[in-house]
Amino acid sequence: MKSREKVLIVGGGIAGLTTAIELGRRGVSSFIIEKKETVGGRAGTYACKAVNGHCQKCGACLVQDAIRESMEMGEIEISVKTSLAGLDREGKEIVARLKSGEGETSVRFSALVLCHGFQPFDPAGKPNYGYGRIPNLITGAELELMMKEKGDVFRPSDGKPAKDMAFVQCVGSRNPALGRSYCSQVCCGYALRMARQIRSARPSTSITFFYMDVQTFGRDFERMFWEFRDAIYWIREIPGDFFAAPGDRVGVIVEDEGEIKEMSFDLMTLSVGMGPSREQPVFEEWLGLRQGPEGFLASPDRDGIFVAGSATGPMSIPDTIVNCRAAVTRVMDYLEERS
Amino acid sequence: MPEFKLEKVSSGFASMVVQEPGAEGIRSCYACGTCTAGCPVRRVNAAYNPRKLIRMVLLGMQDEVLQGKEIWLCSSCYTCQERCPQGIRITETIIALRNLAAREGYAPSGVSMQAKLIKDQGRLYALDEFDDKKRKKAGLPSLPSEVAGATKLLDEKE
Amino acid sequence: MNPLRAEKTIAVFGSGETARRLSREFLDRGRAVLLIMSRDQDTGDVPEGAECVVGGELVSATGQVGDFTLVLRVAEKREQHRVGFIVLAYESVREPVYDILGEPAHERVWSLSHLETQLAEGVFPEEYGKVLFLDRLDGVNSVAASERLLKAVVTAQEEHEIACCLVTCQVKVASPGLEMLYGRMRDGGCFVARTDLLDLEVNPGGIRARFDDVVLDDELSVSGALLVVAERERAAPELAKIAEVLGLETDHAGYLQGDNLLRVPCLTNRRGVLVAGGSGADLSDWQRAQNIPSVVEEVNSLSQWLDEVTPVEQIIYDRDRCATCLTCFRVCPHGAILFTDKPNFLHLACQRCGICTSLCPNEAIELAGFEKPSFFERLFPGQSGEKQEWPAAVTGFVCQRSADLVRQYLDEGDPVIGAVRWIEVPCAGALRSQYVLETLARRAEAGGVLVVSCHRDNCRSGDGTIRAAHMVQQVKGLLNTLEMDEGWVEHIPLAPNERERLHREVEQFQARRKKA
Amino acid sequence: MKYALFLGCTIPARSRNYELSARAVAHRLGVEFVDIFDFSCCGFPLKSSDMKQAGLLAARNLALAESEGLAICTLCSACTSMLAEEAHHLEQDRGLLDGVNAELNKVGLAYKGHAKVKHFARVLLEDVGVDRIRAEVKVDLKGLPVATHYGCHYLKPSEIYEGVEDPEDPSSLEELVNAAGARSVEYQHKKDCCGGAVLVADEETALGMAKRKLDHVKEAGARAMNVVCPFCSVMYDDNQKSIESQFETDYQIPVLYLPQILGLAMGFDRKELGLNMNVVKTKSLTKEIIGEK
Repeated sequence: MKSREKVLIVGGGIAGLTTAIELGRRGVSSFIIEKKETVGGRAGTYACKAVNGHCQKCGACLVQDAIRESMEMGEIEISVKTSLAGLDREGKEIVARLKSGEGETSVRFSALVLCHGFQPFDPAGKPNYGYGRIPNLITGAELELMMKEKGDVFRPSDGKPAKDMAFVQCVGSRNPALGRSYCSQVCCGYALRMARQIRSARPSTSITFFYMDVQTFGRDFERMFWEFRDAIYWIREIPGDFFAAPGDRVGVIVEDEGEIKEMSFDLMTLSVGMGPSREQPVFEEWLGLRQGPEGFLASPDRDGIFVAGSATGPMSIPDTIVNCRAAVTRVMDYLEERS
Repeated sequence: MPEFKLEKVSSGFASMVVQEPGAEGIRSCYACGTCTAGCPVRRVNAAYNPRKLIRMVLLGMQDEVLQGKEIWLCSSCYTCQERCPQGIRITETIIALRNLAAREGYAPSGVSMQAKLIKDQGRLYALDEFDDKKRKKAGLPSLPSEVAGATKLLDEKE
Repeated sequence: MNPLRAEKTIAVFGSGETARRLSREFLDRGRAVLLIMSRDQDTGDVPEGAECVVGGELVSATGQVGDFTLVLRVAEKREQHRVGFIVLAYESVREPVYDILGEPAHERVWSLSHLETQLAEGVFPEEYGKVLFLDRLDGVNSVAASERLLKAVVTAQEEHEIACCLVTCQVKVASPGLEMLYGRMRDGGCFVARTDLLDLEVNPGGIRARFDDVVLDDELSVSGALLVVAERERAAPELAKIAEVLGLETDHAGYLQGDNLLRVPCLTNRRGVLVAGGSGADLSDWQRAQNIPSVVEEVNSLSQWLDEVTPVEQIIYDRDRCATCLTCFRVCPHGAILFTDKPNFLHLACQRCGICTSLCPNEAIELAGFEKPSFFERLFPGQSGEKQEWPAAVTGFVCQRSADLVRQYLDEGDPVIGAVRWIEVPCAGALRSQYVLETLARRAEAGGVLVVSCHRDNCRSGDGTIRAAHMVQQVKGLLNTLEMDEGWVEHIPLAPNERERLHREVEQFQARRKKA
Repeated sequence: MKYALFLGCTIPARSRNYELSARAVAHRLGVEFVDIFDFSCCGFPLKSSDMKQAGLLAARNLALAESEGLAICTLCSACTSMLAEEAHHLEQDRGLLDGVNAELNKVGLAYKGHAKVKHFARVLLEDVGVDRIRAEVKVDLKGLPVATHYGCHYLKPSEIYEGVEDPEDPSSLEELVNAAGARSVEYQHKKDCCGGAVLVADEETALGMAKRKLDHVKEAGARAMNVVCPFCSVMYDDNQKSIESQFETDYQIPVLYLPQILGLAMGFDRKELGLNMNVVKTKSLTKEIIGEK
């Protein structure tokens, strides 16, 4: 039954695409608006984490599958470089003012699913990290991009491979003082997978991991954990002071095995966590949405307004897919009730 | 090797410390180590470790904490308090522990001597005539050697 | 083909909370449900309106999505049921982590489940009010197990004023709300020690735990009245038998969802056979809350697809060449071949991977759209048969998941990728060594063959990648025996988002070929 | 711009050079200081033994300034944080305010809760402004490399200073030093503490902390240090000699108070800025800048 319903999906990342595909499989057409030039969102920029031809279950490639599937589906219309100028409800319909190159148009939809995703934590929010000031101190997202484009890890300062590198975990996560009382769930995942990939590409690279608790991630974490447990030097402390050490190295002072040590690394990655997207306050205002306990949006699931994916909280790519498919069940229930 | 009864752990001494203003939040410490990593005293003296101090309080190690010299090594520079992800007021907690220790007479001599001076003359350093002469010579206004109002206030409080 | 009379009933296996809630969700949406519960489970409240079979054991299942025939043995009697979908919703099984203690039986040592029931029924003995919680010390505790443990400690503290200490290796908080729960636990006075080595003394008076406390940098000993041991999740015992009967992949821990990333969220390697709750993985509360609706969603979408699809021949079968050797039946990753006296190809179940066509010894079967003549046609356009010198092109076989990458490069006119003649195959596992050898036979000096597949555990058709890798090894072996350079052919496992790596690998292959 | 000048205990007795240069520079820049002779110790050294009494002393000083209708301008960072912290607590906690007033009434004082406390450097930055200071510069410091030591209580705890400056990324003192024509030098561990408060308990640790910074300051090629707290001056200036002998190092880095640096640029002479009282000789440095005067 090809229904004449039409759902507005805000955000063309993995969440928006999955929601559109699932609605399409149920015969409901959807209109995705994406503010950037291409779809795929942040997850689309992540590198494949396979090691010697073995998938490490990170889910980054699922974005490409979703893009391909959405292109093949007639029910899905995608409009890039398009953003929202306004949203409100009229009777049973959602009225959206869309803004794109050609100007502003007002369009009616039967339902709205917000999939605007998350905002990675900007380490400038913690100046004692010295991000932006100290060379060769990058974020997890930047390391992902480097691995994707170059397939190897180099020091941004001089382009040389990093002999020794370190990861600092819980940057902007598990931090009630910053109003972020949650674990971003994905950082141990991406950091340890990349560490494993780097070690397999260049076994001589020594990798240190500053952490509090290693979080379980994805399927067969146990096997992965055993394999890289001995390949990594673990220090159960989050450093306080970062400084530029000689040779464009990143220095930290930490206590390790009861001793205070000044360590420095060719390259250091801040595993930044996930935070509410910058668009969230706007949607809260337009639609009177309220936040969940962790500061992300709670999906109202009524009056045709739904929120899905990492806009509702930190989650991995596979969990985002599961969350969106579950959300579509609620959207379909609403549409069927409504008609 | 310290030996604890579970019912003693984080009750007893910990509950007493949590009553002190500034020390309310110590239980939420999850030992991330940022305080110790950033502590300027820790870099010079291995005996001082704020993370360990808080843990000893939670474990109820009252004597080791109050009679130990560690709590007096803190330079109250607030670095740990500024950075604590759990928002624990660590510097104020150390000061609270010092108050508890001082009440039981464990404060180092220097600290109690300073307190006595202030209570007796309202100033840490007395300003005798020689000081006053130097101030006049430098064209600075002379100041009373004692501040009666302050010493009276503190006597009332005693 | 007459329009398909798809069966609407949904068979739900399992008797725990997941199976019941799932049945109710289907019934609320007007679907017929056949609930198959194992014997020893208390049937409790069977969702009203569901046909229920107690103590049914699945003996065989034939057919495909929309038309499965299940044979159940119920108390030595066999029952046959026709259903449209099969959902396996067994709860995972909890197993206390007694490794540290050796023998578990001791009245001062409880499993977490035992504590939960004692607290729930309010029969917790007062003098046990000082509990030491012991988590796994190998650091691989799951989020779900950690969630249950944190909840138990908070309940013990807040509702029963029990003094608690938790000894664990890694505290797992990677699920919504867990970090706050862990905070509440500490604020409630729970002392948390993190160690991977522990010495335990269990005596009538209580228990004593000794361990190195990293923060104190000293040995620490804590004694309490009771030791509660965390639990690890195990796949339900029934799953192994069911997996065998239904021909399902299982993952390293025995769950029914396989390690393949493409089985998100509730899929198995067979279309229409779904996994829910603890049968798929050890789910946290949050994941469980998403899981049930996503199973409902998958059944609804498949039902809609069945209503609208007109089945079409996927496999072209030549009865005369077939030696009924069952190879196709054995290798089909999707349970899409039913063997009676000959292979019957279930076209709704077939996911067009083509692996059966490549392994059929007599080439009796071909995949519609990839028949040999047209396949050869695309391989050697206008060349039907005679040998001819071939331009110095490298030939690249690429599976459909990564074909898009190639098309993008070709549209951009990329010289490196453009210098290769690409052939899209449904799955790299569908490539016969014969095609590769045929291409090599017509080689020119700088020619060569690339086989691009997915990564292992990332192929929609299960072991397509492994078969492709074997085939390439086989060809290399042949080249070796012919004292020819093995470098003629190379296998590249690649994910559909490794655009830059494809370019690097092809460039390196071409460089090697030029040197050789 | 009229402030009650709060000198505390160390400055009048041990750091008259800080007081002299501050009064001279303030006067030149139009900031009027009023001396309240009844001011007592701010209470900071009392915190370790009895927070309540320390707070009471601070409240008394706040009440005195409030009764004169004047905001307080402090020179010592420790006094600044003690007074500001007490004012902050009293503002937030009604019960605490009533308790304090109960004690103050016994000595005929009362505190309504509106006192304002500002460190002299803040007054220069916010009330006077960098442009006015630059206008007063008469002597070219020829980009003298100066390593600024912020110390701790000038910035922290940041909540009592309503986030006026981020303690992890401070720049205010360096702005003032640059305005005077000197060149602020970047050096490692700029935010480290001088160790002053540890002196009373463990001298070796305190000197060890000061030594670390002196090493980094020397490494960065600074020819003078800039401090805004007599505690820090005690560690870097008074104790520089003993650090050199105990750790076998050599610094000879003059340690100047901020108003001394500004004063030099404004043309004041050594005596007016009390540069003769600095422990580490400043003669050769000032000779280079203002000749023999």
